[in-house]
Amino acid sequence: MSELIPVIVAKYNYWLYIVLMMIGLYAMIAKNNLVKKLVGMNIFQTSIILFYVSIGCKKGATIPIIHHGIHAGQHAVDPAHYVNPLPHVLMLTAIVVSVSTLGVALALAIKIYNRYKTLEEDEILARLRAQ
Amino acid sequence: MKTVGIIIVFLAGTLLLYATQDFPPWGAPDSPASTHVSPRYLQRAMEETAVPNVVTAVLADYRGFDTMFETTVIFCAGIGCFILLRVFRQRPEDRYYRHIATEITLHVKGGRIPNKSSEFERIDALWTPYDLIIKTVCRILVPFIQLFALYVIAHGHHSPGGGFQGGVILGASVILLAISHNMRTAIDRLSEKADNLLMAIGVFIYTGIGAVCILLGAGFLDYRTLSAVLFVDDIMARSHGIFGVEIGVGITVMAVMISIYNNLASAGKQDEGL
Amino acid sequence: MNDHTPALLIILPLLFAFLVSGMAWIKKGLCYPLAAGGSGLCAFFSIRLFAHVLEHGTVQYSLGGWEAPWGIGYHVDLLNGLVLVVVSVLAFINMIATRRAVAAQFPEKEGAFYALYLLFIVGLVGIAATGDLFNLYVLLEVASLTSYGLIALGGGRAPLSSLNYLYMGTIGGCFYLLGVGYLYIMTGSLNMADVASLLPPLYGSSAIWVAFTFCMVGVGVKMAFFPLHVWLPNAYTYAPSAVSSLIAPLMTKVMVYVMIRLMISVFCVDFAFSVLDLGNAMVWLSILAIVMGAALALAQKNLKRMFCYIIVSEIGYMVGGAWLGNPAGMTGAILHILNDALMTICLFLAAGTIHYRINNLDLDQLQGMFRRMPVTMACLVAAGLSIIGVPPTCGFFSKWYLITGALQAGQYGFMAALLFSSLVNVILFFRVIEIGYYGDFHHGRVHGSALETRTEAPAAMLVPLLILSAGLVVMGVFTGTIVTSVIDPVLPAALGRQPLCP
Amino acid sequence: MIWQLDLAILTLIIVTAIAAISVKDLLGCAILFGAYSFLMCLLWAIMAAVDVAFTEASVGAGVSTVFFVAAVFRTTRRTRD
Repeated sequence: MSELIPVIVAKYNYWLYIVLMMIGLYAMIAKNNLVKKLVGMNIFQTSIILFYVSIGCKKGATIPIIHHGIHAGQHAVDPAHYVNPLPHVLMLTAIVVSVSTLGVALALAIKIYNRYKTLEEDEILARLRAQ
Repeated sequence: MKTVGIIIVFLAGTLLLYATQDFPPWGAPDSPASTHVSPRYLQRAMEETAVPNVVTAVLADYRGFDTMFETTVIFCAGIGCFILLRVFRQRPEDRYYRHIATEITLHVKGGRIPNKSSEFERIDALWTPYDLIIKTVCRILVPFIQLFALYVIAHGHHSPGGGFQGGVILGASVILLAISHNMRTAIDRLSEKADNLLMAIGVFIYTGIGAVCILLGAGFLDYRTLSAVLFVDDIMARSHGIFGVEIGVGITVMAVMISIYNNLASAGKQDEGL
Repeated sequence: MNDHTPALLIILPLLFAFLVSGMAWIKKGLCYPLAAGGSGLCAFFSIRLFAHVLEHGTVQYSLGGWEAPWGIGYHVDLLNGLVLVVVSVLAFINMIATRRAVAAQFPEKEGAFYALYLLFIVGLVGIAATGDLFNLYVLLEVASLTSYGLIALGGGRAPLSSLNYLYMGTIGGCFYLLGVGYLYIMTGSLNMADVASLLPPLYGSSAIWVAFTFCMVGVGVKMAFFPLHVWLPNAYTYAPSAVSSLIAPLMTKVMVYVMIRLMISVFCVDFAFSVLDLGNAMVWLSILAIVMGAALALAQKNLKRMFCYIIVSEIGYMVGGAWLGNPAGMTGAILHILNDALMTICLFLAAGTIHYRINNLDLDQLQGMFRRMPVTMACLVAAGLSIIGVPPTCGFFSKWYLITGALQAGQYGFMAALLFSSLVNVILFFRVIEIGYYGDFHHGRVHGSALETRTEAPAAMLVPLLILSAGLVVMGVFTGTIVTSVIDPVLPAALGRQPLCP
Repeated sequence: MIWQLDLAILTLIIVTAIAAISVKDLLGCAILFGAYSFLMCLLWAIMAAVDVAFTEASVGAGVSTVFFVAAVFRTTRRTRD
């Protein structure tokens, strides 16, 4: 038991992210309402973003804006003092991708609603079969 | 579908959880991610680009090519929503007008009363007696929001922020106007044509700055060569190049957010909104 | 290399896409010429780049002037070069061939349509050229987002199938992103070559094989590999014909290229075959894909839908070939990317041309088509013969390599599946020929003057179609040259010395 | 960062995520999603990812929620799951 605690402390973050991802993935696959699926999709994407952001974390480090100005002095920058900026950059892109996908998906959902007057997938399929 | 979902989620979750055993501990400063590529950004961004916010430096310079496509993705979404939803030819619909002096509502079927009329005011079908406070407060707030957005774009070198955040805030200010008044008020301020042109202009600025670098003899997006036209040294040229592309990003993001909102909220008619 | 061809290849269509979308609001008539110009320039530069690579070897291009692990680098070798040429040239030909159909279908939104079209090309070309794992994801999203929009433009069920594609595609994209995240947390790098050099000491780690699995599943969703193909038939069937003849040949093939690229230059062949020993499992999955694709194609009553299931089965060929783990199989897979793109665009263009005239693609509506549109049907049959694998056409040669690979690897099941699907293709296309030539025999032969008249499509649509059909035979003739000068040099040395299935 | 705070926010995020996908009203779902995004933004801010947090606050919690509400306004609030 005593060996387990450091493992848990070191990894519990990752486990919770994966739980969150799976909530989103489940909603995407199993939900019946098209907008609910979209919410699931966004949860899935944000939790992946969370995973990436946490890769960049360093214990005891500060935000990745270099201390500058006249009082900063000219000493070299120690990378251990600042968190890793690369995942942040990647995730800015991912957030933008997710909002773009959301926009197109909602446009499609409105188009579908205009045609079938419902957002439930099974009702739409039933209507299609009836035709 | 539920069982399939549970099976897939269970499988994927187990795999992902299983793999965490080989991860470096959370937040370890000596993990490969923190020691392999990123230290260079932290150590040299300041001297190579004169941008203290390393995220901005990496976003717009070291990995500027990614960011160009990120802006392109936004642009695709704007065009996609437009092409999917926008309807041009529409039947004349029922319109509602309000006589300003007497507050009587008229329901006009098919036809229309002249838009520019001092006695009548066009209202949405789902119009409710509006709240003066909301309208006034939003109208007062909008310029300040826009000012803040410009600050966010311009100050992205030194503090969190940049083209995306600023662009979204700029777009949100116009969306706020559309929500608090009505969509036609917002479209009067920024017409659909202007909005769509801005959408293209923003990314065009970004790609254009990259292309200018080629014309000046260096690689694509290599801002150093801009020093020849900006009359500054190489490092400041990078800094100014970053600023230029941030402006482009801001314009596109603003225009796309407004365009998507207008198309979604009016189901493509660009007439009556939320 | 001081030449900027690799960058121009991407940014010219990109700049033209923005110009087109702006021009839509200023002068509509200029949209098509601009779009054709952008696409043509892209094709021109990709051919030039390919010629350069053939002559001088691999091209590296650092964007923004930062060398590879810090900046984003383009890495173009013969394999990419080939895919680049296929994508840009086919997209250009398709744009010319479908001009009338687009003008008739979207009179008001032509500008936006062509902007999306060009951005789709940009996405695919970028995927093929990039040497950065995350850049690949972003470009993948550009290509996917544009294809969602383009597919949903069709009538009827198109928005619904496009939304389903969006859900599946996003799951695929997210899985790929997760895989890249797992790689990044273990190696700290995103550049393909850099990751490949950092990976060997980590081969034993579970995180790496989970990363591999997730990348493969993500790519598999996007390429519609059998159990993950559910989005494809609906999406491609209900898309407008100009769009399906653009997306169907290119999207899935480029994703197969991504799979091969990940296998040979990121994770390396050693990892995929020796460490994980996935070869057998993947080959069996692709056998399933081939057989199920062929069987489902038999059940279809719509021409385009039938072609969609043929694509599912062809994806099985390529994945199976790549995972056979010997040079012949890999050669067959790469050659089939090229050939299948050509065959599929021929099939879908012919279907689009028929659709342009009779507005219906149900099989029983095709009676007397040989009399009404002889040239189009001839091209359709030529493409069909190539899919079946009749010798002078290119389909035969890639199938030959695949079967040789299967025999060398001892995978007789894969060989049987290939032969089975060829047989099914024979049935499929002879059914089309039968209906088109003799009429549906259930209803007897049709003798209507309206049906007997020749209503061939306009020459602007026929000429590109004829060029492509001629290309099928030309490709077949030049197979030997392509294999020795293009494909052999890119095969990783590790494949050759692989002891396969002792 | 303080691990208790971190854990508390993570728990809240999971709660809002589950609530967002199980509430039987799409408008409520959109608002809960906004709450989820804000909590996420908070978490990123304490992880020192200020730029990402800023973007999420404006994009995820702001504009995405508006898009959801606009789409729900143009379609329906009804949902069966």
